[in-house]
Formats: sequence, structure tokens, C-alpha cells
Amino acid sequence: MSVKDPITGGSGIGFDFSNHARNQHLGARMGGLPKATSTGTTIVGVKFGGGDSGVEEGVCLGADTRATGGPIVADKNCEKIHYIADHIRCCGAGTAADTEFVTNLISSNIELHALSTGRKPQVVTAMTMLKQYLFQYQGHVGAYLVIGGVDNTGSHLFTVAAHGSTDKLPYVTMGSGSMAAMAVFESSFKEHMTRQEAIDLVARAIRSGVFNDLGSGSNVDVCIIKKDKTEMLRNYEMPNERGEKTRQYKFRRGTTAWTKEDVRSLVVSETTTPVAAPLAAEAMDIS
Amino acid sequence: MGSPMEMNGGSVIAMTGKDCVAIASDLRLGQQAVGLSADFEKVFPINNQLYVGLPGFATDTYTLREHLRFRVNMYRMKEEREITPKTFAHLLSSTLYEKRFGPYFIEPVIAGIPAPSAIDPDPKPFICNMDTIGCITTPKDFVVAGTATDKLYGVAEGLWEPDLEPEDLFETISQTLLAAVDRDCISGWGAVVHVITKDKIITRHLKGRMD
Amino acid sequence: MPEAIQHRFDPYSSNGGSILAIAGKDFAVVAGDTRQSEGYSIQSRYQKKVFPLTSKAILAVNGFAADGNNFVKRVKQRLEWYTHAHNKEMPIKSIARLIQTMLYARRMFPYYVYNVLAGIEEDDGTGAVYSFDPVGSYERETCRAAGAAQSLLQPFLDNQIYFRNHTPAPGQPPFDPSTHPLSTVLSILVDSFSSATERHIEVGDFLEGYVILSPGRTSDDLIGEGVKGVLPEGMTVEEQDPEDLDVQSAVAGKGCRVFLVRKELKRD
Amino acid sequence: MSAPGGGGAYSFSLTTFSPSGKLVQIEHALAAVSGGQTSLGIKAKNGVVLATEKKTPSPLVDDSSLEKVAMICPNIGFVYAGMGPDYRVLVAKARKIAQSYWKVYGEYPPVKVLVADVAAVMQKATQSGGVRPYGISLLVCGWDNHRGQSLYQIDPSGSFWAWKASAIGKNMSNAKTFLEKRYSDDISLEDAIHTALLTLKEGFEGEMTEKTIEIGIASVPTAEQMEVKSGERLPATFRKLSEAEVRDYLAL
Amino acid sequence: MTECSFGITGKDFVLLASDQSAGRSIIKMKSDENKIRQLSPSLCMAYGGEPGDTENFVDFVERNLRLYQIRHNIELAPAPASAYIRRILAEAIRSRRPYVVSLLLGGYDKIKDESHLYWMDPYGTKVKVPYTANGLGIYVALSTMDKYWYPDITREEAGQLLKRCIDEVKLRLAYQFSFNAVEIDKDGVREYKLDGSA
Amino acid sequence: MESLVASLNSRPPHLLHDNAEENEYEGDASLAQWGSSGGFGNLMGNGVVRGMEMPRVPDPTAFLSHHTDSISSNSQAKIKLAHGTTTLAFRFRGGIIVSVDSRASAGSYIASGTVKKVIEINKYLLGTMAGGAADCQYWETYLGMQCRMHELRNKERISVAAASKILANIVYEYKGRGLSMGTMICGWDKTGPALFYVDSDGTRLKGDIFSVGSGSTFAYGVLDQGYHWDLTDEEAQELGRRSIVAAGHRDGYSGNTNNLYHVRENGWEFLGNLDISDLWYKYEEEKKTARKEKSEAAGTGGVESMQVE
Repeated sequence: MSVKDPITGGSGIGFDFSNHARNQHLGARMGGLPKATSTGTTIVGVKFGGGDSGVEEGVCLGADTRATGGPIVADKNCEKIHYIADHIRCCGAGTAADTEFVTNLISSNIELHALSTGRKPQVVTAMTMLKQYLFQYQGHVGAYLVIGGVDNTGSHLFTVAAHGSTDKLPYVTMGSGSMAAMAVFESSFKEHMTRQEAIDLVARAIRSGVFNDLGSGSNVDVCIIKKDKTEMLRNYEMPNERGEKTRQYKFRRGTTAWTKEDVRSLVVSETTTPVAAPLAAEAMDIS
Repeated sequence: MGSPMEMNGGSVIAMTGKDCVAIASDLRLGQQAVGLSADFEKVFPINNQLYVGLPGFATDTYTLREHLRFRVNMYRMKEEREITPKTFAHLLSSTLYEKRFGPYFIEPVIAGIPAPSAIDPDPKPFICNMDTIGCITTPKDFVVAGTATDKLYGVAEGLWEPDLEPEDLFETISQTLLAAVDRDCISGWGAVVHVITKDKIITRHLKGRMD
Repeated sequence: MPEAIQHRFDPYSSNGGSILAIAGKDFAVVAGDTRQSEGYSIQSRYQKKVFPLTSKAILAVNGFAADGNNFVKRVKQRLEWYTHAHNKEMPIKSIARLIQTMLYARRMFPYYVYNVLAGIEEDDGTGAVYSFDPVGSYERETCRAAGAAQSLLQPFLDNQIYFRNHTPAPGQPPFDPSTHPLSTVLSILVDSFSSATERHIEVGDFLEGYVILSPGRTSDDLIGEGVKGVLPEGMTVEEQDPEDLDVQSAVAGKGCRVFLVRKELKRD
Repeated sequence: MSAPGGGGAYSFSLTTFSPSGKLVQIEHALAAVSGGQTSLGIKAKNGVVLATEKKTPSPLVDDSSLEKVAMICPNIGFVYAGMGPDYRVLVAKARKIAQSYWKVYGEYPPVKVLVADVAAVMQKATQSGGVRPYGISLLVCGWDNHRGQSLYQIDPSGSFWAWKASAIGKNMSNAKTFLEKRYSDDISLEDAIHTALLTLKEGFEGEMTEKTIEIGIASVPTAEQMEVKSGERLPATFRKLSEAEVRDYLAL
Repeated sequence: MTECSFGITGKDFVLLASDQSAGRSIIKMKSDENKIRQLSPSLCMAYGGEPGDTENFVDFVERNLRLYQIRHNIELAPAPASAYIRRILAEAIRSRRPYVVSLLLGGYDKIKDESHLYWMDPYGTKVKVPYTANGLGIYVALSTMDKYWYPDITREEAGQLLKRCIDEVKLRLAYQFSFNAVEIDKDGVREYKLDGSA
Repeated sequence: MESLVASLNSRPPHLLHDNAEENEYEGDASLAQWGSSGGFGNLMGNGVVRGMEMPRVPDPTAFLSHHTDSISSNSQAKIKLAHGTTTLAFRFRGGIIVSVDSRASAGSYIASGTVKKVIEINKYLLGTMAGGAADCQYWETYLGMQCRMHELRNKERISVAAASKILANIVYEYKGRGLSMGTMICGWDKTGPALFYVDSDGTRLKGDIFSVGSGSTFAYGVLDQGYHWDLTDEEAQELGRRSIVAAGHRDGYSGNTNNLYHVRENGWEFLGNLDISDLWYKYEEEKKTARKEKSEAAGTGGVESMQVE
């Protein structure tokens, strides 16, 4: 059984439920199925410029870079700001694989959409595709997203929750660090900020998540989208670089005892033994 | 009894070095507490300079390995080229995500050196790992998976250093793996290490604890 | 009979963090991070996990902070009574046994606490580490990590302190864990905690602990001459006046020197 | 049992071999291609060019809505000769094929792989019940890391070949002869564009303007361009020339 | 699962032994049921698991291997046969009603002149081993085999070892088992007499 | 019944106090403060821990089972206690061999590889540790005190039967409360070498061969096959060691090192602490050499030569 891609109606990423029955069975028998990597995360977005300020309007997105599996850090510098189109980007929180794949899917569909319509896709189009897709899976695709971009109709910023509900706001946060980040926004957000003000505010909000939420950590990624230009400021701040270790940990060669060595030429060879003749006769005896 | 991930035991680690990568696994296959085989490799060659480790639920190790062999052979025939580590990672990732709601209980680890091309004559070593539903992580230093994950992270974080030569990388990855599996009841029973360089692959079986 | 719906009595919480102790020939080091957390929240960036009990015994507690603090308080009370009764400090060996019985007294309602006791043995002046499970089983060891990141720390110590799986160079004698100089031990302590901080979300903020030097010890002292090279970079050290130690100072220690060491860890 | 709709013994399928071993429907499809407007492609040492004439049957047609050279994915472009509606169906299919490939492998398909897949779609129409072959030939150009820049032609039968230069459509034999004369292996992309225009000019009815010509180019990227930047996609190696650019080339 | 079986390979033979009990709940209904099935001329399976599943699974495997042999006029060697059987289990586990069958597969590869022994669980985990046990035998006799098995073990020694295993089962297991056994080598499959212990 | 009482009581269950005295720390501190009984100041004479703190809930056992993995292997439990073991002891002509591994595990993590699972109760008595480490350590230490009391009172050593009965009685007091203990009490008394198995269910068995713990089945597999009454001391010691190595090899929750003791008339002797993995490699090597020797001396009764050890 596979599910048709609801957006394209064609064979996009279809899910294969063939292991599902087995896993329920195993889960019941063995107690507990494994947890997927999740991004306990801080992701944020703000709109800036516009109005009478004379500053070109745009959207600034931000994310931390920690991915966790339980209390263990699975990735110290992962990318949570995903590409949808040149002028649309999307921050993801929740189940890491879901955010990755759902943004890839929508990015792909947006590209098809752009090719067939011959114009720049609108942010609201991407947002609608996302919410429809997520709604269809009733929250089982665990993606919590902040999507922002600038198109012909102006700058836009949305959140999309895993069940498919969306919000349109001038400043948004999501993920386990959303409270810490929102505290910064609530106290310091102002309308029509300059580009740099927006970046500073976003970076501060992310830092607030990084330092106060255990699910968020490492670096600050920032992305600024304006009408004609998108800047991805990967690792805009790196406040958590690991320092030098106090010792050298290189081992003396020969420290590890080994029993067997094989230095392999890079060619893998296969041998075939012809078998037909002698066995045919034997096989006859058996029936 | 624990989840399927702890049914058979086993761990894999991969590390980068200077123009080389290493990938290693333990050799135990158990049925919960009982060790059944000390010859169960969890790391398989995909092509000349690309290995994949598939620790987790052993039946899925087999199934996924067979599936990947099929996919990679089809790729090789259709595209008339060897799959690069990065492309292979994407292939595996989408294979896993396809079963998002009924996953294979496998956390893959990939290590390889891409073949040089006109655009990239001096390719960098590649490592990555994934969770059971295909979320890729590609750090610069090392990746781990399996029942000794926590232990491997702790030791690797302490022992790994940048730009190790193949022989030094062998020592570091071996010491890391052995230290970690020696604190894990259901990993161990020996280990095998592959060090992949541009021109050769050194495979060594380690003398590990047999308890 | 169907039970009435009632709130389950759940008096336990897990507050993260890790502790670590290493014993040397004539010294002992015990330290922990100072972060206290619950879930994804940091409750405190500076909450002690390591407590001096006597001038030569220090207890590190980890697990459920409320149980831990209460337990330390009770141990200290018992030690005070002992001091009044016997006019001497309780030897570490006896403290270990005391802790066992105190933990076991709560066998049916355990303290959710992992204890590691470190110090100097009274009789031979060697460094000692005693580790406990929550209901009181204990043993003396050379080194022990406990707490949230124990599985990250301990195998690293196995490799660096115990030299597990190390083949000595040809002609060299086998490795001996008791020969580590203090400087090496402190380096390994710092590096193991910085590694755990990298990979475990509940470990961080500060590393704080104590170094206890045996009375007979002459070399490598932390303060004064020879400090260079002993202390890892970024680590600060203060000698503790026995009077200042939060212990019953009625009886002065017999020449053990105790140092408070501290180092910043990452805060994310 | 007779086929629904009745008819003669050979009419139950459009794709039945004639006694001489030919599939007449394919022959007919090729005839449709030969009636189409001329398109051509030239592979240069640093890229590939596709060019086609785009003439409207009436000056009243708004030619801004017509598109003959199509980007399939950032590294591959198509042009055709034959029936426009069939082309649009194939372009849509090709784009989906490219996106499916991207979703599995994280990169766009190499030209040859896409060509083989699209050719398989076309071949299927020569062997399935109830359908007719596509009435177009395609020229496919693109660049990939494996084989570099390449130019392919796909015919209604589903057969495909790689070319150094080729032409399809009404004027194809003349154009090919012309290309054979002008082609050299070390031709640059710039020269190839000029050669393409010159070739089209042969037998072009009416005036060649930026409105009646479409050009697409695939270029060989530099290593720097192919460097993966986090959060960004690789730049497209195929693009269509804007009307202004075409005008400039025509002016030279 | 209250079954118990053993497999021992030597250089040129395989011994497979299995208990012979069948029953429901706490009752033993039969103590001479043969639970070793010959699958092809030099391939045997000692199986156990969910009653009903076992019979159906083994019939299915046996008939399919037979079909393969008729179609291709060649016996499927132990290694590919094991891969085929594993696949059936691994695919069945993904279905609504999986086979709950575990087994030991012993065979002799006449082309390579090798003895083969595989251990498989109901999930489709497969291991090639020189000697092993299944069911309750895992717990009581694996260590006995560890101690007394050698790569160049002779048939007599293997028989002795098998006897030790069965003795251990009788000594330590609360269940009463009787055993039968087969011997597989280049000449095919023969019943192996367990003197007095059956 | 307990839950019924609780439900009728007006106070919330977790505030209920059972009838036991208040915890000694808050209340009467006389013995604990001033007594010279060391750590055992909080014990009553009959072996019940005075003031053993109970959770004030209707079902304390369920409480313990929910929060610890002491009763069942509750993998969700927060409080993980040390587990997993192989221990064995057997009687033979030359006394008793006691052989154990040294691994303690919490979940699949090896919490320690240096656990002393033989508890030296006194010069003539050994107890082994399987199940809850604390339960064994605590009660066997306590048993040591009781044995000494017996000696002082009766001017003779306690019999192994009596000592094991004391232990069995104590743990039977706590039956159903979540203790977990499987121990062998080994010693030499007037009757000669004596071996008793005692567990937290209250079972007490006299016997010749016992093995306890998760790896015990593997230990039996070697022990049974090599055991007979007339083993020499060396053979018996080697059998004890070999059996633990077999279990350490196959059982994931056993391993690390082997501690070997020999109980004789004049008390027990500790025979050393050896690494199980090293021993495994040594035995494999010995097997090879034995085979080589056998094939060199070909023709001399292949079947007998199976007894390699």
C-alpha cells in the first residue's frame, strides 16, 4: 500500500506501510519502539522593513544547530533552515527526518510549479502545500515549521504545525526553545526594523534558546530574504566552539592488538563454478 | 526486554582522517543476552571506496543489505557509473523514509571516499549516519550507531583528533570501539575495522574481549 | 475491585549532570558539573554536587537533587555525632559502610541517588574511590563516573586511566593505572567533562570538584612551586582551609590538603 | 472474438507490424516530425546549444505564450519538432521524472539517464493498446558530473542517440548537411550559438527575430560553481537566452 | 517455546538433532513426533515454534525447494536455500500473520564440499555457525558445545558431543524430552541412531 | 485489603504512617549516635532493619516495582540497580569450589567489571552474590555479625546449615517486598564441606552443585559434564574457572573477571582474580594444541582424547 503524493497526485514520496503491522507486533512484544532523531529546537522568524520606514521589506529567519536523540546530541551543527525556493526558506523543528523530507517534497513541488507556470512561486503557495500535506497525515508527520519569504505580493511569514494549522504573524518562534526565544521577541520586537536590527534580534532570540533550552544548542544560523536577494548566513554566530583539549590522544602505532589483516586491492572479484552437468544426473535420483 | 534495536546488539562507528576514512563494527550477534555468533559483520562494501554499516535489528540488516545491493546494482547498470557516497546516502535515506510508518530498525553509518572527477579532482572523505527513518547527519569528525551509541560518543569525543594518518586513524577508531563495546553487554565479541584510503583498503580483525 | 482513580505517588525526578572520581597513589580527585536540570529546562547553572564530609573524604551525589541534598545532610549529621562520640574524624572506609547502611535503610523507598565517595584512606594514605548504587551496594575502585553521562565518561576512563586494550610497546612493562601523576588525572578529568558536555545535553556550565592530597605527598603540589603543568588550562584552584570546609572542624585533619578546583564548561 | 468497435483484422491496435516489418504508425509519427518547425542542437567544448524557429501561423497570435525550449531540471533542457501538445505532455512527464530522481538521489539525473527514461515513455506508446506514438522528436541538452555536456535526440519510436550536432523538423536534412560542414570538435559555445543561428537561417522563411527564434544553452560550470553551499542549491547549468540576448546574437 | 534442537558440523558432515515432543498447554500429546524435515537431497531442517505455523511453513518451504529442483533440474545448495528460507520468514513477519517458526538448517554443499549449518529465528535473523542449539538447548548446551567442539571434529566425537548435550538437557531441564537425529553428508541424509537415549 | 483500608482512611495515602517508629534520624538517636556498632546501629536484634523507611502508599511493592528494576526487569524504571551474574559453587572430595564472575549491569550498560561477588562472611564461610547487589552485600555482611554472635554465645563456630537458615529467615521476613537475592552459602563445619542455596523467595536448598544468575545455565553446561566427586583439587579449580568462562562468553550480562575460592577444612582460600576474556583465549589456544598433539599421536583412541582439559 502506498500513498499518493497529495500535491502532485503522482508518485512522489509515497509511504510504504509494509513493516507497520510487523512493528506493532514487535513493539507490543518487546516493549517500546526506537525514537527517531528529533530536533528539540529553537527556530524563529521576523519580518522587517516595509511600511514608511524606507527600509526594503524582508524576512529574517533563524535557527540553532543542535539535533538530539534523547539526551544525546546527535548532530552539533545541523542545518535547520531548509531551501524551498530561492526566495522562500523554511525552518524545521520536530522529527528531524520529517522536516527534512517534507521541505524537500514541497521544494520539489514548488520547482515543478515554477517550471509549469513560468513565474516565481508565492510564499502562500508553499505554505498551503505544506499545511495540506501535513493535515492529511493528522500530525503523524511531525514537522513544525516556520516558513518565510518574499514574493511579488510582499514579504510573508508563517508557522505551520504538524497537524496542519498555520499562523501568519510578524514575529514567530517554534520548537522546544520557542518560549525562550519569544521572550526576546516580546520584549524587543519593533516594526519596520532595519536588516541589521532584524538579524541582531533573531540572533539574540536564538541565543536565548541555545543557552536556556537544553534541546537547543551550538550555533546560530540566520537567513535574510529580500525581494531580489537571499543571504544564508550559516553559522552566523558560533558561541559554543569547543576549546582545545588539554592532552594529545594519539596512540602509539601498534597499541591495538589485531588478529587478521587483509589489505585489499580495490577490485572485487567473484568466482563462478559451473555446476550443471554432474548434478543433473544426481538430482534425477531423488524424486 | 527492550526494543528491537536491543534484540541482537551491535555497534558501528566511522571516523575521518587525513585523506582517509575508517569504519568499524563489532562482530557479535545475539538473541538478547545470549551470544550466538562472533562472526556477524555489520559493515558491507558497496563499491571500491564506499562502505555501509547497518547495525540494529539483524533481520533488517540482512533485508536492507539485500535491498541496497539490488538498488546499487541497478544504479550501476543504468547509470554506467559507481554511486558516490553522498548519492548513496540519499538513496538509503529515501529508502528508509519510504517506510516512515513502519521503519527498518537500522541506524546506518556510511563511510567512503568519492572518486575524483573533472569538477572535483581531490574529493574529501565522506561520513554520515542516519536515524531509523533516514534523517542524515554529516559531521566532520565521526559518526556512531548501535547499542553502544552513548559510549561511542563519549570516547570518540575524547579521542578523535583531526588529520590522522591511516595508521593512526586505525588506532584511534579501534581504541574507541573497543573501549565503548567493553561497557556494553550486547556489543563486542571481536571487531573488524576497515581503513579506506585513495588506493587501498586495510581490513583488520581486532582482538577484542570475548565476554 | 476497580481501584479508584488516584494520582500516582511519584516522588522522583531526574536532575541530570554527572560526577566523576579518580584515585591516585597519594591523591584523589572528585568532581561534577554544576548544572541542575529537569526535562529541557535548566534549574540552576551552579548547584553543587560535590560535598566535603571530612578533611579527607568528599562525597559526590547525583540523580534526584532533592534526595541527594537531603542524603548529604543526613550523612553529615551522622558524621558529626561520630565526631562527638569518638573525638576523631570517621575514616573513609567507615564512611563508605555508613553510607551503605543509610542507603539500605531506604531499600523499600530508595533515595534516587548515585553516590561516589573519594578521599584518602586513613591507614595507608592511598587515594580511594567508593561507588554506590542507590540502595547501597558499593565497592572500592580506581575511578568511577556516575550520573546522566556515566556511559559517555566511563569508557573513556577505561581507556585513559585503566589502559584497557592497550598493548605496551615492545620491551615496555604493562601499564599500571596507579602511576598516573596528578597533572594527567586533572587533564583527563577536564577533557572527559568537556567531551560529555559536547554530547550530553544535561551536562555543562561549570566543572567543580576537589583534589585531596595525602599527607605524605611531596611532589606536584597544586599551589606554589610546580603549579605550571599540573593544572590544565583554564582551571582555577583554591586551597581549602580545614576550618572553612563545611565539615565539623572540631577535629583538625591530619595533614591532608584539600583544594577546590573549578573550570568553566560550555553553557548551551 | 472481435475487437470492440469492429473493423478489420489488423485494426485492433494502432501498433501492429506491417508485413514488411514496419510499424507504420511510427513512420507516420516521423512524418509528423518532419512537418514540424526546424530545431537543432550543437555540442560545443564548453556547453551545448539548442535552437529552434518559433513561427506563429498568424500575426494575431500572442507569441509570448509560446515556449518551445523548455527547462526540465536545472541541468537539462528540451526542444522538439512535431506536435506541440505532445511535447507539452512529455515535458511535464520529464520534469516529474527529474524531480522523482532528485527526491531519491539528492541530485538531478544525468542527461543520459533522463533521456533513457523519457525514451522509455515514448517507446511505451509504440507498444501499448489504445494509444498512439508521440508525434515529436526531441533534442535534449544538458550537463552532468558524469559525462559532462551532452546532446541527445529521441525519436517517436523511443530510440535515442547522442550527437555532436543534430537537427530535426522540416529542414532537417539541409540543416544537417550544413552542420556537418561547419562543425568542429573544438567549437566554443559562443561559436556554436552563431553556427546554430546560421543553420536556422538556411531555409528560414520570413524574418529571424528574437520573437521567432528560441535558444537554450547548457554550459559547463566551474568547480567553484559546483561547490555545495549550505542552505543553497547548485546554480542551474541550463538556461534559456532572453529575448534581449537573442537580439544581440542576431545583431552580430 | 518448549523445544530443543542441536546442530553440529564437522568438515564433511552435519548432525541435526531435535526433541520429539508435541503438545498443547501443559500436556504432552506425543513424544515421538519427528521435527526434522528433509528439504532436499542433502538439506534438513529442525524446526520449532508456534504449532500449526511450523507444519505449514515447513511444507511450504519443502514444496518450493522441490519445485525449484524440478524446474531447474538442480538441487538448491544450502547457502542459497538458507537465503530463500530467510526471505520467507522476513517477508512473512511484515504480513498480517507472520510465521512463528525458528529453525536450524543443516546441509551439505556437494559442489564446494562443505558442510553448512544455519540458525534462524522467526524474524528472519540468520547466522551461519559451526555448531549451535535452538529453543531451550541454547541455554543449557551451547557452553557444552563451546568446550567440546573442534573444527576437525570426527563423526564419533560429534556423536559423543551430541550425547553430552542431550544428557545435559535431561539433567537440567524441567521438561522431559526424547530426541531423534539425522546425519547429512555427501551421500545424503540418514537417520542417526542415538543409542539408548531416544 | 490494604487498598481498602487506605481508601477508608481520611488522610491521603502518601501521608499515612505505618506503625513503625519514626525514622531514627529525626527521633530517637541514642543507639545510632552513641553506639559503637559502627554502621549497623540501625539494626534490631532479630535482623529486621529498624526504621526501614517505607513509602506511604497503599501498595509499597508496586511502588518499588514501578520506580526501580529491582523486582522485575522494568526497563522504564528510573532507578537502575546493579544486575546480572554468573556464580557457582560445588562440593567435591577436596572441599568446595566457589567461582564467580565480576560484571554488574544496569540495562545493557556494564556498570562495573570489578564487583566482588564472593562475600567473605568469615574465615570459614563464603556467600555469593546474585540478584540485587545491595541485598546480598548487606544481608551477608549482617549474617557475618550474627555468626560472630553465635560464636561468642556458644563458644563454637556456627554450622553452615544454621548460618544459611538465619539468612533464609531474614529474607523470608521481607518476602514480597522486592528483595532480590540468590546466594550460595559455602563453608566447612563439623559435617564437612556444606553448601546451601538461599534465595529471596525464602528457598533454602542443601546440595552439591549450584549455579545462580543469568549465566548459570551456561555454567551448568560445562560444570555438569566435567563434574564428579573425586576430582583432584586442581581439576576442580579448573572446572570452576572453566565453567565461569563458558558463562561469561555466552551470557551478555556476565563476564569481566573470575574470582575463584576453595573452601577447605581450615577455611577458605582465595585463588585469584583472572580476566575471563584472557582465559577464553587461553582455552581456545589449549584446544588447538591438544588437537595438534592428538593428530600427531594419531591412532590412539580418538574418542577418549576428547577430554582435553
